[in-house]
Amino acid sequence: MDRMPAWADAVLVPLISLLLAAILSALVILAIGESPVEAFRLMVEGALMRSAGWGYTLYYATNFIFTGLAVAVAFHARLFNIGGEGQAMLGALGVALVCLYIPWPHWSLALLAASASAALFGALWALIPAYLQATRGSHIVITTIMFNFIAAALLNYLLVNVMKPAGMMEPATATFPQAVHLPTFQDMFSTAATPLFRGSPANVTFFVALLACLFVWALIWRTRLGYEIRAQGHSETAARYAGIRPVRIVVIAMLISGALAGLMGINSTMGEAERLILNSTEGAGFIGIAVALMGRNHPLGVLLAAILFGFLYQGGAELALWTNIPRELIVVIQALVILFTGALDNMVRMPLERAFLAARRRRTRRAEPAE
Amino acid sequence: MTDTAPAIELRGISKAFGPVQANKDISLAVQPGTIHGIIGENGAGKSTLMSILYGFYKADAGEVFIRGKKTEIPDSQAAIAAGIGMVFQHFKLVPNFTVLENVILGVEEGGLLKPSLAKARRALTDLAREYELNVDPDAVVETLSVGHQQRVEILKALYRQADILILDEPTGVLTPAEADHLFRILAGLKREGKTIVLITHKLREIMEITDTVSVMRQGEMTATVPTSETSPEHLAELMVGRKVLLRVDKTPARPAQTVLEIEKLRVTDQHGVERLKGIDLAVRAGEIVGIAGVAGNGQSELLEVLGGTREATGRVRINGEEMALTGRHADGRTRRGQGIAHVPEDRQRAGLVMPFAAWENAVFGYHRDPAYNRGVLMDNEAIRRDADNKIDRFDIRPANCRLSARSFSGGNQQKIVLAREIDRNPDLLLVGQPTRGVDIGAIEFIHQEIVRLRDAGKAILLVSVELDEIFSLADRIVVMFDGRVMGERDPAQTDERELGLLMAGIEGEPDKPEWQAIDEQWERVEAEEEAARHG
Amino acid sequence: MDFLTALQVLDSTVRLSTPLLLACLAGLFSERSGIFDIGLEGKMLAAAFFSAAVAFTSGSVWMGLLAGTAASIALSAIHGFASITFRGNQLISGVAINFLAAGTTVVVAQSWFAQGGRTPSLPPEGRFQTITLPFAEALRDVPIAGPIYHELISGHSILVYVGLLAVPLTWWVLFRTRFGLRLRAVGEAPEAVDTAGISVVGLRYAAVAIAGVLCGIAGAYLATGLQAGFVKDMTAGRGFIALAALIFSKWRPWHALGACLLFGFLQAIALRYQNIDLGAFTVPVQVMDAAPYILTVVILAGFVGRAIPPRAGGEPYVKER
Amino acid sequence: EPALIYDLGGKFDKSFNEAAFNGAQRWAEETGGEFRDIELQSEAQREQALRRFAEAGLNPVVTTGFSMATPIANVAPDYPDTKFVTIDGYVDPEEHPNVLSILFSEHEGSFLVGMLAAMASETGTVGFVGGMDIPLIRKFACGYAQGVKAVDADAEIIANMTGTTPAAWNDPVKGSELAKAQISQGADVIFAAAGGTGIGVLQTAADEGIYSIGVDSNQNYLHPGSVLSSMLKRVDVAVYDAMSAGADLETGVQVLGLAEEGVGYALDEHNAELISDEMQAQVEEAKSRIIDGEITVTDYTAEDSCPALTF
Ligand SMILES: Nc1ncnc2c1ncn2[C@@H]1O[C@H](COP(=O)(O)OP(=O)(O)OP(=O)(O)O)[C@@H](O)[C@H]1O
Ligand SMILES: Nc1ncnc2c1ncn2[C@@H]1O[C@H](COP(=O)(O)OP(=O)(O)OP(=O)(O)O)[C@@H](O)[C@H]1O
Ligand SMILES: [Mg+2]
Ligand SMILES: [Mg+2]
Repeated sequence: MDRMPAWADAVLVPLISLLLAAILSALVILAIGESPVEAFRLMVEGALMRSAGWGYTLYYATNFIFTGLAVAVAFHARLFNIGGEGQAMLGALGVALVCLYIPWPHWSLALLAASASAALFGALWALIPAYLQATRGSHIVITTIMFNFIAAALLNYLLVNVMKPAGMMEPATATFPQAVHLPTFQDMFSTAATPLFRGSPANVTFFVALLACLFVWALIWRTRLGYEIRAQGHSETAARYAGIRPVRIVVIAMLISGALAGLMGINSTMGEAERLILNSTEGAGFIGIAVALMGRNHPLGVLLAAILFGFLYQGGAELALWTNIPRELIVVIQALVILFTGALDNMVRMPLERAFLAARRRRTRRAEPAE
Repeated sequence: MTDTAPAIELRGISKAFGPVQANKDISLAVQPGTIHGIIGENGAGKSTLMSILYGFYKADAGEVFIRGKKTEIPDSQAAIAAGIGMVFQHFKLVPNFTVLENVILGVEEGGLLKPSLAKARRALTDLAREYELNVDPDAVVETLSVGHQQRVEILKALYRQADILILDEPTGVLTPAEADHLFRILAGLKREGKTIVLITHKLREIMEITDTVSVMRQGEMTATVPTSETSPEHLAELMVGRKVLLRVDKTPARPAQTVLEIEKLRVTDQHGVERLKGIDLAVRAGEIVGIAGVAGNGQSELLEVLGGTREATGRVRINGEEMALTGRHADGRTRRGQGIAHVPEDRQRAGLVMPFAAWENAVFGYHRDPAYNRGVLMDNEAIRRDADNKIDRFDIRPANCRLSARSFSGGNQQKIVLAREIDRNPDLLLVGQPTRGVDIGAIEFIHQEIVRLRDAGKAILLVSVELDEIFSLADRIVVMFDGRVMGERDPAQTDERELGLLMAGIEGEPDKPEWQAIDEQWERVEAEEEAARHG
Repeated sequence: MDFLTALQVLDSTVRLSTPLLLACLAGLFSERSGIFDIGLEGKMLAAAFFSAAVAFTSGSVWMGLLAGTAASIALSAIHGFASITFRGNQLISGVAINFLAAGTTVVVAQSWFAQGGRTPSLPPEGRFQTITLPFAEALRDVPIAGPIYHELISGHSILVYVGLLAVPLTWWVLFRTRFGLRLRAVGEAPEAVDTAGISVVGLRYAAVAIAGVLCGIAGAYLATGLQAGFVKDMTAGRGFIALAALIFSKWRPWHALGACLLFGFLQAIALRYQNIDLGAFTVPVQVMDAAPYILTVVILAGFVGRAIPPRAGGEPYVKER
Repeated sequence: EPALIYDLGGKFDKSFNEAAFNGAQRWAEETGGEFRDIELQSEAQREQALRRFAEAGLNPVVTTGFSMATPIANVAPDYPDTKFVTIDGYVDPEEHPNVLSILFSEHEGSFLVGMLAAMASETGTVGFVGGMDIPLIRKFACGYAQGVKAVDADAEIIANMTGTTPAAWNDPVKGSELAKAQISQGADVIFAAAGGTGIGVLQTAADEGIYSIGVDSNQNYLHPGSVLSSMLKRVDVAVYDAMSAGADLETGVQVLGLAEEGVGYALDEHNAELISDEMQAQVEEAKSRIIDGEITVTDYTAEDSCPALTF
């Protein structure tokens, strides 16, 4: 019945799209007078050929997994959560409160508590937009945009006026106590003989992110709640018919979404900076939108897209280190990747589909006379 | 007549949608000044063929001749220019536009709207007089009854001076009287020399009005015969490829205790329009109560209230127990707990989640049942086993529960819903339009299942716009009009004409021509609605 | 707030609202035709850069406007290509366009002017100067009306008046012309448009192109009207606020004017009254900074209610699945 | 070969980072040497850039921005042979012997331009536009306010911040509106310490015919005749010196104030006509008194409060 085998749709289409994005990126690099070959070599070597490069790639990917999953879960309920940024900021705040003001005997306990707190804060920040959408019909896109700004203002206030240690220049909290230091990949995988992931920020949170992928997968495709979320997302009329209460689904889906975005805080704040800084989210909430859409809102897709973006971030850093290519070029490359794999995928898919259909026709025609 | 070229001649038309071959090498000639019927099962390719003629789809192969001249029809503009007008099965109207705006869309005079609107207003008055096609030119289309929406479609075609008019299943949404009225208009058009192609599932209509009839099956044109030389039974056989039972066999009902009692049920929609204006009704175990009425007269709202998707005031008791009509217990989940199963009118929007697989749809609404769950997780294995059972018992095709609901045909989609709801063995089954858009073969099966449930002592409330269906299933017929019960009839002691009038809100013999009386009723209702919206 | 202050705040409101308004109307055309557009921000940004760059190089602000508009239309074309021709996801396409503009403007600016992704400061002829309406000086001293005319109504750059005129024009085009009728139809029921023999694709491209023009003017206003040059990311999220205003206005031109003026007003107030001193306690600047956003949510939840987008919005028009 | 790491604002922010770049350029031109540099894009890159440059044998590694202090403290022990320089950040010299912390007394420089502002103002109201409400910006504002009050105890100071998101540093439109709002409240001199946003402030001041004061680099040339002066923060000199010293760089903590010519106010052909001899004399006098310790300018970040301004 299908026009094209599933593998082609899942593998061939994105690969060709990526290739197109790469070719166009190469042209742009050429246009500004640099060597694309050299640039790609630097990116790949810096991001994928060294363990430390992987350490960075996966660190960024961890952030994007959380925000990507957050957007994806909301999308399943047909809610466009642009508020990942603000929710992540609040999540980071939650992490900081737990890490700073409670003495923890061991990082594992702290991680549990910080995760809970990050999720809680993120979820609470999503709650008001969710509730207003569900009961008043206030468009979630507007409210979540607004809540991003409000979160930034709140964090700015708290860091400058409340949480900053006296006399410190930076609007940041004190460094968290050593006890809540999360094991990095270096701590976990290095041996004296073979140092791995040296200095890179990837840490145990990556596994939390993988768990989150698993959790979202199970939630969406294995639980009643996920079933209801998807039903509501596909058709509110149908959901109502089945006795699914839209208000409940909207609120719960957004709470989960916000919680996932909030969890990003454990990676950036507890895992990397080890203190709460003003700019802890750095737009990862928005990257999450691209990641979720490119990953087709499936956890596995989100994971892959997040790693792709992690690679672009880390590869971009390498470019910035060793060439004079401006850092914004990486943004251009990201844009091309999003454009080709996300929005122009049909440009690749349509001709492929036709090719497969034609091939099948030929096969059946050749088979017919034999019958 | 023999030396004039056919008004339409199609040669070797083929069309594939991806892997589905909708039209295979079809040739057809339609003589000018005739009414040509086309029949065929669902999915036979009728709509596709006509849409190609109208430039909506592009044929993969084949040629079109209009009045003997080879004509390229790359888009609808070309079809309109060639004098072809089409009333689609699913209306192509802009719902929030007025009638006038819909009529001028695409044939405006110049860049500004004002002159076009004025011209169309005048033309509409003339057309209305000429063809007895009254609609308020300033009414917003979505507020019109379906019958009137269809008039707008016909007016659109006439305004474009079509002399070849294609109507795709126009009577599915009309009362018998309205259908008669339509046919009178078509006859008039024919007298003027216009050519008409009529697609319908109703053999009676074919026999009544067409000059020639073509039969399609699985994308091919299997026969074209003069109507006078054929019979309904013969046509049915040509369509399905086997003999079909056109009537349901059923024994007299043996009603027992009252299952459902409705008192003074009222519903007001979000625009402030009262949709149910005090309904009293009872359904007993072991009987089928059929609600007849033109779409949009409150039947949908009645089903929605009972199914738990709409709030209401009044009293409803199920098995003697009071039913919550507002608040969080007025929902589908509670209703299911009370033994109510519901086959909704719109299977694609309500009854199924189209992107879900069949197995997921097979428990939709019952997905919280412990049988389908293990702890927090759903027991997908059990659900799939259950779905396979249902597919087996209801002969759902293709027999693959992993396909999405979307990839089943309309009839099979309906069977999925029915299987799910009937399988629960409910005390009360609510059924809306069970065979809408379903072909003859499947209708037979669906009707048998409903009767079987009745015979098992269950109460059944059936809503249908098909009078044939009401007649063949219902033990009691209740007619609804404008949110009220117009009356109750015994199917053995009434006829289509009487019901048709009741469905238009007319009791007893009207003092003017039927269609005129009906029109006045509709206009009154639409005006009231408009007032309520703005009041 | 005394009269003069009120005037000044309103004056500021007009300036802050204009780019929002132009972008919002751009979104209105696009979304009325059924194409969602979250790339307003990117289009404005690209227009801001190219208008400033060309105004600088050519010394003509009008050339700048033209170039900015062309850049914005080019991005619109990409959006159209992705979401109309290739039926891609309109949200992704919009996100991509925002990224593309953010990156490209700086990369191009850097290799063109080598001033770190900035254009040089524009000379006067490279900027839209404020214009004084007739009699503004003469009427200046008339009580109440005089200052209103002189301060508030007169003395903006021409693009402000273009923006304000765009509102009735948009209304007129949408509701009084053939094009508008078809445009509204294609956002509600593309199949009706198609069967009426009108090209759905053509209409949608036209709408997207108009959106490009309006975003172009918005961007040019930022860089050559309000400012004298381009600074990276200078749109600073205005495209998203415009999007919010569009939803707020429920896709209606006059309401869009109201929504944008409201957003502009809230910002102007927040800028003007940053340090409100309540005696013992000074309201922190962050509270005032967040106030426009908080108020927006309050107004939205309290008064605006459900916004129903054009029915066919966001979905590509697919005849044959 | 030395390395230079710019803060997130980017190499060409027309003020702070750009000054660092200029210093490095000058060094490169004068010595014919080469240096590597990187514009950071994210927080995590701070440590990364430090490590990568140190591993590549670049020495010294000069960084700008207070946010580099913590990363340097984390990284420095791993590369004892590399000298790290943090401009604006403070790293404990006891613990990290291979780090040089360079701190500027921005409050002193701001004090001087505050005096200029008060003297140039005819309305007795002056303005300040900051990028974001962070301690560093408060330090600027506080020094400025003290300078203003030193000249005119009754002067009014309107201090505004642009926003709370990173966009606040790149929103010239908002800068313009803030300037206009301040002008309408009577301000006729405005000091902008707001990165790209400041461009808008200076532009509007020029358009509206009032004075503005630039920051970090000498911005007088942007609008000759309108930019009253610029509060100089000689990051360029600091970078130049550090690069010149090379691997032999002396570590520890350097505080560059007026005495060290690390901060000051700009006087050049673009604003010569705006600064009368009398004004210059007064400022120079205050300068020497500050250097002598006769006047103490409160450093907001030391006290977390300001005698002349409330936040
Ligand atoms: N969108 C679609 N995608 C894939 N396959 C489809 C789609 N629509 C229809 N089909 C396939 O085309 C076939 C015919 O569909 P259609 O709804 O016309 O069937 P039908 O003949 O009306 O069947 P029924 O009598 O059960 O209503 C079905 O078998 C279905 O699997
Ligand atoms: N737009 C479409 N895309 C893909 N498949 C389609 C499309 N329209 C129709 N089909 C398929 O083409 C076949 C013929 O459909 P068509 O609508 O012409 O049937 P029909 O005879 O009009 O049926 P019905 O009586 O249900 O109206 C069906 O299998 C249907 O599923
Ligand atoms: Mg059909
Ligand atoms: Mg069908």
